Amino acid sequence: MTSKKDRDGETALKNDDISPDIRQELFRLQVEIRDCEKRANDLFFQNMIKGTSHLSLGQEAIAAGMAMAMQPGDKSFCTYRGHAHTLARGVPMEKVLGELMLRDNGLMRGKGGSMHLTSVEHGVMGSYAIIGAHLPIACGAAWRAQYLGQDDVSVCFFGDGTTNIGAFHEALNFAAIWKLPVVFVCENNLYMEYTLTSEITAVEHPAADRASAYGLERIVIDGNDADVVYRTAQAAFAKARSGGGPSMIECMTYRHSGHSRADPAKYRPPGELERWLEKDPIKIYRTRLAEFGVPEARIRAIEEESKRKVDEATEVCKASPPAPAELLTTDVYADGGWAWRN
Amino acid sequence: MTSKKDRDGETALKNDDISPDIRQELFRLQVEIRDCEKRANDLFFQNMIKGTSHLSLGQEAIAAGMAMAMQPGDKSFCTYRGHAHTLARGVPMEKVLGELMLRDNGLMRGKGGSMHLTSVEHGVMGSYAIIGAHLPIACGAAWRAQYLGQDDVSVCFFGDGTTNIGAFHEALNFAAIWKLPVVFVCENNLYMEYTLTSEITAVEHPAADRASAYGLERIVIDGNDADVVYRTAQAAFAKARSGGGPSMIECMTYRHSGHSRADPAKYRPPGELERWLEKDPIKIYRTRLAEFGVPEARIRAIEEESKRKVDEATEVCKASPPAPAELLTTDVYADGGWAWRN
Amino acid sequence: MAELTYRDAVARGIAQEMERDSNVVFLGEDVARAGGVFKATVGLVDRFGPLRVRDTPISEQAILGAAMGAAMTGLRPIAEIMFADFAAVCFDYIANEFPKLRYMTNGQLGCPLVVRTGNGGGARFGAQHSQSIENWTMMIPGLKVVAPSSPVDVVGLMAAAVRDDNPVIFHEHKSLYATKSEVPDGEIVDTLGTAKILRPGRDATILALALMVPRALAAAETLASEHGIDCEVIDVRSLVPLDTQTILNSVARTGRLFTVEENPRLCGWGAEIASIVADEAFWDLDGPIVRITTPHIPLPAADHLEDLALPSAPRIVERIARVMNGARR
Amino acid sequence: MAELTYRDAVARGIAQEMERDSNVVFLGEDVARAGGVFKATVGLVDRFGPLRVRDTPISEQAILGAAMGAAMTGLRPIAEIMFADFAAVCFDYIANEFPKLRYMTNGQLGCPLVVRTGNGGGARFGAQHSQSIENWTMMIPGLKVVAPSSPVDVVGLMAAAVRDDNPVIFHEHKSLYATKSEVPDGEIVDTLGTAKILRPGRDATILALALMVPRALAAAETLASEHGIDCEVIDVRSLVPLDTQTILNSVARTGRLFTVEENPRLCGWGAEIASIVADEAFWDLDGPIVRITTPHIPLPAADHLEDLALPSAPRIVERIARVMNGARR
Ligand SMILES: Cc1ncc(C[n+]2csc(CCOP(=O)(O)OP(=O)(O)O)c2C)c(N)n1
Ligand SMILES: Cc1ncc(C[n+]2csc(CCOP(=O)(O)OP(=O)(O)O)c2C)c(N)n1
Ligand SMILES: [Mg+2]
Ligand SMILES: [Mg+2]
Repeated sequence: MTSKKDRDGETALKNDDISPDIRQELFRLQVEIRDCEKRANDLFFQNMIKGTSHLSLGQEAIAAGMAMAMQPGDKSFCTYRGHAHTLARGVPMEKVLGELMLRDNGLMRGKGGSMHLTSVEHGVMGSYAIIGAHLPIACGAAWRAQYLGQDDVSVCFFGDGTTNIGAFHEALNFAAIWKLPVVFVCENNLYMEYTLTSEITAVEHPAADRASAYGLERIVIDGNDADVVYRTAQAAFAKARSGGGPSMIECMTYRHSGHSRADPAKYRPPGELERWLEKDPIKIYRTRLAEFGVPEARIRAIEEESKRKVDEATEVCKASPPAPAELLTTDVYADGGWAWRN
Repeated sequence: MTSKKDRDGETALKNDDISPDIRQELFRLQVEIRDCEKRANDLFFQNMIKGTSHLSLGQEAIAAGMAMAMQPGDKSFCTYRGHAHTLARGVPMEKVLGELMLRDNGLMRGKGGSMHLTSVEHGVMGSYAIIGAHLPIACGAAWRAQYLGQDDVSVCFFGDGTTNIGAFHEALNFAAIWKLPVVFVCENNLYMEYTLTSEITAVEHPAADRASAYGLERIVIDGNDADVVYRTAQAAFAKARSGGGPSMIECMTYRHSGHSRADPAKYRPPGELERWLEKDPIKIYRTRLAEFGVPEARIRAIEEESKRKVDEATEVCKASPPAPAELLTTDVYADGGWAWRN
Repeated sequence: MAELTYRDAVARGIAQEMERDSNVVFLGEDVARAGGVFKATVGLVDRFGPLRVRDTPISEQAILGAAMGAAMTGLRPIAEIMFADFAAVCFDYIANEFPKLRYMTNGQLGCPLVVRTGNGGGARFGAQHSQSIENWTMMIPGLKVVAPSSPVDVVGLMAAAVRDDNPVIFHEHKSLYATKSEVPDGEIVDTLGTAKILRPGRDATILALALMVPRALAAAETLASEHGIDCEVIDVRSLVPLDTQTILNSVARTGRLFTVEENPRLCGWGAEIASIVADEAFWDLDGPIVRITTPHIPLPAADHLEDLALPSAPRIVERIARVMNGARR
Repeated sequence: MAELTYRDAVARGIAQEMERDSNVVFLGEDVARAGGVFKATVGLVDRFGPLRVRDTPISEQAILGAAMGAAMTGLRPIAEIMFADFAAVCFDYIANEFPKLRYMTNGQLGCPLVVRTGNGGGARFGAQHSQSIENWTMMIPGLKVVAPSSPVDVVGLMAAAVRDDNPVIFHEHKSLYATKSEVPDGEIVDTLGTAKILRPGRDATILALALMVPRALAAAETLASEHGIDCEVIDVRSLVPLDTQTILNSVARTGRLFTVEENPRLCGWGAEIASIVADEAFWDLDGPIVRITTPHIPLPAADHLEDLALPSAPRIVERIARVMNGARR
């Protein structure tokens, strides 16, 4: 077993900075996210999923690396492209797929839908569908931790296109001045919906090149290498937990599918997808495991277990009814109902 | 007559880069703004001005230097602290004071009030009272110039505190990507209303230290030296006119009075005002004129003429009635009326 | 005369106006190269070029602010706010800037622009992408507000909106984009502030808007055939200016008023109209004014729940039949 | 029992709750060291320290977003939006985030926070600093909305708002800050969703809110003494939840309804109530429902024009007298 050079070209790190167990977990998470997202994709085309849905195919290393570095109690704030981050925190697939299918067994029994996955028990504090809104919200959760002397970190995921909206700016400044234990994770997959972010952004790295505007360190990493993500996350979380304040991490990645269900992604230049498929995070990681001596049989077992889980979850969802009609008017207000009058 | 060193410590510039006529104009503008603002202050305490009002006492060099570098047709976008910029574009004092006094002779006949001074004929395209809103608006005016091939520049004035609101971020990025002929002028007077901007901002120079986030040059200048402002403005406007895109200029300055009429400014540390009074832009500029050989009698004449103008304008305003009641419902819609129904 | 979708009518209306006036420009997220996320602006950039049809960053405040600055100084911008719900992130322009500019400057400046929004529910997009926000805009003095229900109205009202010297909020309904009907050839210019009686009737007046119009019409047919209640159906079309004449005249004839509103109940457009009628046509009324609205809740994502939330033709029928029968007691 | 200004009542209400619960925190622009631009929060930072009472940058989205994140995870934040008009720059939180969180998450998360705003006109601040925005918030499902008119209500409703597990928008009226009245000593906790009959009357019901309450009361006295019209005046106090019982019961007794609204007319709170009454109490009504509102215009800065715009006691008297006399014909 030889020591490996990181993809980002940094000094070689010995294998033992990440334990074999963790490496296998990182692999398992990525594979499960991939399989679950692929299943979601299939279910669309079988018309079992209504509405919209935004997949993280190709971006699994970020979700896996970040979640693996989190501790129980840490809080994830996601976007509409949040299935991966939700699964990565340990939420059962059937709860996620059930919500995508808008069934009673879904995380929110179909009331929220694919853009709003939430599982408080797993630290997934909501998925937000208005661009930028959750950056200040994550600051607030971090402020609570700071105020109460709790040591959890709030982690906020968003895309490259999100860096041009006002709330981004307000949140970053806010986090910096209050030294909040929040980590901002920009998943730079090059595109907003259909437009290249580089065409409508004044700087090359839309997050990292703005870090200095908030007194933060400029961090750009290979978001397709789960080890790199994991190590960077660990450092940022440790800093946050020790009172060192916020970090912003820009992870370079690529989505293999279109923006959402409705998008065949025809706007991509020829060859772009192919180049990125070579950097497929799961391919990279599978090779890595093998290089570090994980037996092929073990790798296969993880892969097969994942497929089995997805199949099982799918069956559970298919068998689940839609939520009862009464749910329409529950939980508008804290008393459980929706009464706006007496 | 010796050559002078600029306050910002740059290489000495010979006197002839700014003509004596322009220098006297710069002085005249500053003095007139000062006198008019002081009169506004007096009129408050005589209860002749209702509502609020935000003075630029101490910040006159920015208004004068910028306006002097503008050409007819250039557009000014101001804030509630916009009297100085309005006067600097040549708007008669009585129109400004009349509006502050909410009389019929005011710029908007009292309908807008002190926070919304507008004189389209002088290129003053409005004063905006919601922090940050006018930065995108100025971008739009610049976009029109670019689209129609017109060569005017849009100049947008705002304060240090304004740099932390979302619209600032969106506007700067927008201006940069479209290479718009717009110049953003941050008047850094250290305070938002009553809070030091440095206490709630992640970087020392709230505008300039963020310029790089939009691919712009970092520019911080002495905002109390009209020559420095004028030179910097000329360069930025020339760049804008020649298709070079936007600039952001952070001008260091200080307001001698409180934030608004209601504010005695008790929150200032002792000695701060006194230190800045030594850097009073008008004091600096008066000395400069003398050093460059402008006779004391000429300086005096400017000063006296200014006082006379203010007195005259005040009398006109005092004699002006309030607007007729019919004005209440005019100009809501483009047909001149307010009908929302048939 | 050709069949056109509501979606294609948007592009046609915009194109008609861009053809006519080179000062008309169009901007928004993914509107140019991609033709809009609802594909309602396909082809415009090819026809008018990337300087007139511009893709923007995700910066709704900059989009509306830039539209305003351009409008103030001579252009006639059309700006897209992709989902109407996102009006909330740029609401300052809608509530505080566009509509107050002319008044505050005593008429020195105007703001002739159009903001198009993808409004309304039915697409299972959940609470943050499905709202009917007509009342967010109707409540603000200085705006004009329209919400067409058919392709021909889309073209004609778009033209009227672009030619209007005021800021006009143009609410397109997401769930109507795929609907089709005949649209005459040639230039079409409609008039803001005019409601349309789509079905005359004697017993009751039903007011509807956008997606609720076809549902109200369907309900009226059922009410006539199955309940013997003959309803007049009015497509309100324009909330500001509001065609109170057509509405009041109708109520004077029928004596009964129902509104069918997609918005959650409180302070919906129907409330305003109900209050006008309860004042000015009180003595014409033969019974209560009844509003049929989405319940006052956020919208659920699940299809069966969303269908329960928005007023449906059967719900309209059921409610009106019950009330009208009660009224005859 | 002591005389207290409405302004001081704000600080007292907040202090009462901060004293009780260390999870109550307070943030906003210039609220701590400076005590707020309306001086309504003077002394709080000295009493509770700069970690609980925090000055923020001019970042309204961050203020409300941070309040929400803190509320979701255990704190009970109070956030100030200095002038109500600025709600437009952070409207996403008010319209799309706070009120939908609980519903979208199927009850997993809640958002127990209070947003205080300096609402309303009368201070000659012009169109962007004088608006009455109650309806901007009333129209959004999932919010609670209150607008007190007196010092004692400020204290009691503030306490109720802080203790409520929902997002509550608390509209303080700028032109009431200097008003004074007796407030009992000791803890005061009021109930959201309750209107108050401030003056019983037989002939007509007048509904008012905030600054319009003292004007409606003054008008009622004149109507009684000079026109022999005996009006019941109800302070609505809470728009959501809405005390429809008190309102409907009153209309059942008087047979006539007037609303006095500071908001520009379209889609004001009075429209909603008018529509409820025109439906549910139609047979109780003896004549038209009449709304007295600010005309549907932006507000002018000039004092004499602003005074003409907002409903005044004489205008209320004039209108009600005219309508009631007409009704008796
Ligand atoms: C305020 C707002 N504007 C626009 C949208 C529509 N929208 C949804 S996703 C998206 C692109 C976001 O791009 P990016 O931040 O890069 O995230 P990605 O989808 O690539 O993960 C846009 C424009 C939105 N949801 N909210
Ligand atoms: C969106 C918004 N938030 C808050 C305010 C209230 N306000 C008016 S002026 C001001 C301070 C602005 O500070 P700065 O930008 O430094 O300008 P200065 O007044 O110092 O010229 C604030 C907070 C506002 N007008 N708009
Ligand atoms: Mg992206
Ligand atoms: Mg300042």
